[in-house]
Amino acid sequence: PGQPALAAKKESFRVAWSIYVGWMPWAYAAEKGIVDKWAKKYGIEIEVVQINDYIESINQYTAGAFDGCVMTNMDALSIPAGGGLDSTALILGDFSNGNDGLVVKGDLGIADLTGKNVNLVELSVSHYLLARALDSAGIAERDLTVVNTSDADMVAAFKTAEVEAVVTWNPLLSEIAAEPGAKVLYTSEDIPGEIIDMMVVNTETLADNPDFGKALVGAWYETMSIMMKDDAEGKAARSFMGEKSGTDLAGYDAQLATTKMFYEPAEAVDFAKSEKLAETMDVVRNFLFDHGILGEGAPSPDYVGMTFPGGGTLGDSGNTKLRFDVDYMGMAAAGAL
Amino acid sequence: MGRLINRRPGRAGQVLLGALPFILLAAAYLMASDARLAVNPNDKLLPSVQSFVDAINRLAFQPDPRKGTYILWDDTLASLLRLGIGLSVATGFGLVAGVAIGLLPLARSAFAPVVAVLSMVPPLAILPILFIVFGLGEVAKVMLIVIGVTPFMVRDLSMSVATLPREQLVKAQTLGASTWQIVTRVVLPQTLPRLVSALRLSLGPAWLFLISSEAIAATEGLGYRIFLVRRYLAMDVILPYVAWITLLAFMIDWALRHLSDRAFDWQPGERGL
Amino acid sequence: MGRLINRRPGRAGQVLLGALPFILLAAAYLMASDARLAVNPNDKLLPSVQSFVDAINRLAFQPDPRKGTYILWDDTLASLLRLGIGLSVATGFGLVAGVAIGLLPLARSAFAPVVAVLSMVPPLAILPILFIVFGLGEVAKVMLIVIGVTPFMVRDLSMSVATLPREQLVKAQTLGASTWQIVTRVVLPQTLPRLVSALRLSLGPAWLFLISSEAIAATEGLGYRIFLVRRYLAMDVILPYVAWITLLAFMIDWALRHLSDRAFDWQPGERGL
Amino acid sequence: MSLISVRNLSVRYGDFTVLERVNLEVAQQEFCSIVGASGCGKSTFLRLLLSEEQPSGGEIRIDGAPIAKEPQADRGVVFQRYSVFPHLSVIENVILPMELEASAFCGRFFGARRRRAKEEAAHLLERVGLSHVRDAYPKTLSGGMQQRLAIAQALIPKPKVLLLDEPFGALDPGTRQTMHEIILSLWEEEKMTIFMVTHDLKEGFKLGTRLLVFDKLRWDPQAPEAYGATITYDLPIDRRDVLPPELEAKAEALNKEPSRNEGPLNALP
Amino acid sequence: MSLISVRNLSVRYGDFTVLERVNLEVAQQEFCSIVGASGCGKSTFLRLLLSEEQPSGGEIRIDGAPIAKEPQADRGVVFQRYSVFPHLSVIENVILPMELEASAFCGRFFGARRRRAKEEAAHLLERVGLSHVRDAYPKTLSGGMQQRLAIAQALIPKPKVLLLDEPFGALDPGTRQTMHEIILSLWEEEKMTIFMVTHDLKEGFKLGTRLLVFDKLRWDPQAPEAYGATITYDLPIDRRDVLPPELEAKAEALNKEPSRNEGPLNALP
Ligand SMILES: Nc1ncnc2c1ncn2[C@@H]1O[C@H](COP(=O)(O)OP(=O)(O)OP(=O)(O)O)[C@@H](O)[C@H]1O
Ligand SMILES: Nc1ncnc2c1ncn2[C@@H]1O[C@H](COP(=O)(O)OP(=O)(O)OP(=O)(O)O)[C@@H](O)[C@H]1O
Ligand SMILES: [Mg+2]
Ligand SMILES: [Mg+2]
Repeated sequence: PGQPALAAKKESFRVAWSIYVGWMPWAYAAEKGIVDKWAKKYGIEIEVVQINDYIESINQYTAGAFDGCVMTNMDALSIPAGGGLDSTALILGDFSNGNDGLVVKGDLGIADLTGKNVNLVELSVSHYLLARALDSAGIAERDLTVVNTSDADMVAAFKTAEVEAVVTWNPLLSEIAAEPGAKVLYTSEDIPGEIIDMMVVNTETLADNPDFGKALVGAWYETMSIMMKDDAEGKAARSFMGEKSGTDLAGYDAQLATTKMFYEPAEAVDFAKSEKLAETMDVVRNFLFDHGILGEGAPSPDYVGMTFPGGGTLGDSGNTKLRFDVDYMGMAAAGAL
Repeated sequence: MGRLINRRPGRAGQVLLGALPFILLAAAYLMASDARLAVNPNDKLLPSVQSFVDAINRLAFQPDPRKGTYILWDDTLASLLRLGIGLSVATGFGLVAGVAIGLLPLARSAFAPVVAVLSMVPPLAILPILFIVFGLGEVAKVMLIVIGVTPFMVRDLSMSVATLPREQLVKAQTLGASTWQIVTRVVLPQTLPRLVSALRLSLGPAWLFLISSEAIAATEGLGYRIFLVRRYLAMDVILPYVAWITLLAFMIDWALRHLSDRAFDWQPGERGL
Repeated sequence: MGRLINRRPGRAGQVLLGALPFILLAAAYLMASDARLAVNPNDKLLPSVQSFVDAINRLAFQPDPRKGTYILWDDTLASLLRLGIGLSVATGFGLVAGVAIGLLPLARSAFAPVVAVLSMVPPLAILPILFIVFGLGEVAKVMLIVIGVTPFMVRDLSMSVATLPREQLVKAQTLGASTWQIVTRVVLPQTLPRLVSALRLSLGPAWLFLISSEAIAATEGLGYRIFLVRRYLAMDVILPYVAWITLLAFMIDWALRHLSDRAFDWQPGERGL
Repeated sequence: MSLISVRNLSVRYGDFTVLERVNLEVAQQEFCSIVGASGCGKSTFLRLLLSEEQPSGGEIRIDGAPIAKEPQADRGVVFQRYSVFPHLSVIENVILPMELEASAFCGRFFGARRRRAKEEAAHLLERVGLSHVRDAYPKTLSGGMQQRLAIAQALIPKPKVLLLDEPFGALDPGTRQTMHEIILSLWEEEKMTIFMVTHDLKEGFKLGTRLLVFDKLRWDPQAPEAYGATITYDLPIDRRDVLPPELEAKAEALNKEPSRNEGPLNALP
Repeated sequence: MSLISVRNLSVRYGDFTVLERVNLEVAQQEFCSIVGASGCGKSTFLRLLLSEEQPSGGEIRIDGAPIAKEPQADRGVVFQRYSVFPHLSVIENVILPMELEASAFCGRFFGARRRRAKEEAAHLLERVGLSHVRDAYPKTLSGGMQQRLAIAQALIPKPKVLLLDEPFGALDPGTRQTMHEIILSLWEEEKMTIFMVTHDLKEGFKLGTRLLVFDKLRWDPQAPEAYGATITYDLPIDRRDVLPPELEAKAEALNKEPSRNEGPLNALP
């Protein structure tokens, strides 16, 4: 640690994950030896590290302490890619299908939020979701006040009298939605496929060490095949993941219900190849640019370049920093790992 | 007896008086909890005593089904280890630097300004850098405690060293003491009681830093558990954990105070604080 | 001059020695930053001096395009206000409770245990309860500072009151002083210097709690900005903010120290710490 | 009737007996000089008279009633170690007792009242020779100056009983002479009862109306801590300036009496 | 040749002149008794001889060389205020100088060596009458006992020059007698040069070979701080136990000399 991961042939790799419904399989894969098994198969070592603070894990990855890290498509664009680290979205694990939502107290509509406070983690996917919700109702963000509120305190914050509306994600969302008088106004179900949970790796490292990518993808889809099953093994896996994230099987299954998992690699490949992905990323980058998150040096949303599996690109192709890649998932789909 | 400053409670009165605030606090909690539960029986914010008992029983006396170990004790062990190492390092460093800065004009000129400045840097704001420098493992957690606590120790000890009567230093020199001997035989022994006080005053902040660091990168520890269940607002776990942390810290504090009263019985003045 | 304890640097030497650690720190930063930027010119972790200058210029001297105000000064004002109120309340309360506990055996019996216990409660772990009691607004932020800092103040001051020579209290009584008069004329004035020291030692923790509270729910403030831009690792903003916080805290510390040296010139002993 | 009566008083610290079987009757306006070997318990005895400490046994009565359980303004004190308030300047130290008496709530004078008090105090400072340092803080005073300040401060409330623990030990003969005169004139004016510990027998004889000698009656070389000191001589001294011949002889004897602690005069290590 | 020579020494604190134009030559093994009014600068003079403070003007030479800039083991001291180490027991205070000398690194004896040192120290404690409290901490000692301990401690390193600031003020005559004998025998054995501040003229005459009187030569009642004290009398005293008649008269005169500070004896406020 301490030095950026220099691209070269390596034997051992570190990836970071944090607690979230779509990333809990990494806990299972790491603890049950699935990752080790696949790493051994390719003659490498992979250390899977749990970081509780999501942003800190991305920061550490961006600073070079890890070769890979889980994050959303939006954060992948803003932090590592915006920070000049060429990154590849290796695995598209799922997209949020109701896992993020806007909740209000009482009988309000989106348009009624005008002039009110909305508590959310600023510059996060919640903020993005709010922006999309406001678009749908035709009002602008400047018509209301966004209060930056730490995710850990969101549930408690909603219980105080002065908070009227929050945007947050699961499991906080279901806790808040269960409050008496809470009303869910808008969720990621309304913008399917726009909030994507991915495993992002260092592009150079991946290019120099394809085995690293293969091992990760192999381990991931083996885990998927276990957890998707409804038999004892699948339940055991899911209850493991539930407990690891502080709840139980039922709680975890409830969270999975609002998550569109790509259990089969082919699903993920199809999703990545669709036109929709580039459209989504275009909306995302404009959102980021509007909020100054692409870096103050960014003269336009085109500043950071992206590539898509179909050969499509967005932004400055001389500064391509985020690559959506389906080669490895494709190998998994083809059973070639 | 007239004046308030001379009125001392008896042994029993002392215990009673000391217990009173705790009883009042407990009563206030129970009333608030009852009131909330009456409105919403599922309220998680101020759980009933029964929920606490259940949670404690589950965490402390039932083996974790996955690992077969007892969660509370695992967490406690992990946290205490980090705390112990962090505080030892901070204390050792604080003692050395505090004595140097308090006693030696050269060291004071060189380091007092930088310590005064560094003590004002909020460590939580530069976490990314700290994690890059110290990694994300145990070292980082211990270092966060060290970085958080040491500046206070250094400043407190150097201030207390500087208040040693000059006569003593002069006297020691006339008895032929070198600087090193003055440090070891005159200054250090008289600084130890203040060191213990500083350590006691640092306990609170040290736990704070421990919890913060465990909330960022850990897979066990008291702070980790609180962080983990906080997203479900599981106050039935959080509050016993907080109480347990408080109890642990208080016991350490109590032990240090008694150690100090015993070991440094040359000290004049009142005891028991 | 023989012994190290007697060797004093001259005026110039003092400044030079004091500046040395800062120069070394700055050099270490520049080297590390250069090394990282050589590998990745876009690296955000340790930005170049130029990025700092840009960021400071943008935040302090250019109006924010969205609000039309100057971000840095808005944040500073908001934070200093919270800090000032929080520290005032904590200091006032700490003084009253510290003197009572240190001087009156009854108050000591009743409150020393509860203060010792409460000082060990990690405030950040019971935030949900604090929200319910104090809401999410300015009060909560100020209260977090108060809750975080007061126990230390109370304990430190009560310990220092307890070390006042008994002779003085006896003497005051023979001069006819009541408890109230002893407090106002003998104990309080002699405790003030320690109060200032305690306040100085609390500055670091107070900023920490301020930053934490601004991370919970805020729309402006230095801590808010740091946590906000942490979302995209904008160290070019974070580091100047941290430096600015440090500078502010250091200036407050410096002012307090000089105030104390001037106002309490009856104190024997060395100055300048 | 006697003002102060001490009955069978004893003080022990753990196994260490400091005083035992002390009995004493003192009338108003007596001036008791107390002498005795270093460490025999003279200061301890004064602390008891002050109610700073409680006796392990026996009792003290003032005016027939048991002594108040805490120090009061009726009994003033000058401690063996300088005991002025470090945070008050010389003149503030002196006006403090006036302020405490007159102003129950603030304990402080302002404006004209403060000026008047300061003028009053200035007289006293003049007499004890501290006018030129009236605004200095105690830390800059010499040992003897601090002691004089402590005496002036203790005299202000005009206590009924005044306890002096080696008050003049740190003063040069000239200053001491002055202080003697101040104490004596106040003693006569205010009809104070004074206990004064001194190591200067001549001073004791000169000022006192009565001489109390503290010493151990019993002494066990194997266990020096087993027995405490008591009052072994209690001599009335009626005329003060010149000693009667028989007392002169006594004084000589006391002066020569070998200290209990004296060991063989072997060479030093 | 003189061991110590003081030339045109002066000390000022701000506008306040404490000492001025002090000149003195002292040979080896002289025993200088220093007397003077309270607050005239005697302790300050000793602090200069100790290098604890630097003079505002003039210089001090020892053995022809300028005085070391910091306190050294060649000059021992007993301060006016008790200055023993509070964290060491009585016997530990006494063996400390031995430990410091013999063990440069640890500054501490262990095992047999420590026992031997304690035995040596026990002799001295016996002589100063502190054997029965050898393991007590200073906070439990009476004023006089602490002072005796400080003297014993200062004697251990057998310094070339010994500075005593009212060392016997807090002792009763018997104990004082013993201490005189100890000091004198050591003085003769070790050929020490001693400066002793005292307020007891008789003591000064008895112990000293030379008497130094500090006083102000000039005095401005409007500005008492303008002029400092200096050495106004410098009398050789060759025989010590009995005063020659002419000195006896001088002593009387000094004793009677009115204090500078004496004001009119008006009634107290
Ligand atoms: N730090 C200081 N600042 C100002 N004045 C000081 C300081 N230290 C000492 N003095 C003054 O110097 C003078 C001499 O003090 P010193 O202690 O030498 O007197 P002394 O002769 O030893 O008196 P005593 O016999 O009472 O002990 C005093 O008037 C005192 O007020
Ligand atoms: N807290 C204590 N614990 C144990 N022993 C104590 C304590 N306080 C005093 N003593 C002992 O009590 C004895 C009497 O002390 P005190 O101060 O009364 O003596 P003194 O007669 O005033 O002596 P001096 O003339 O030297 O001032 C001493 O031997 C001392 O060691
Ligand atoms: Mg005494
Ligand atoms: Mg003096």
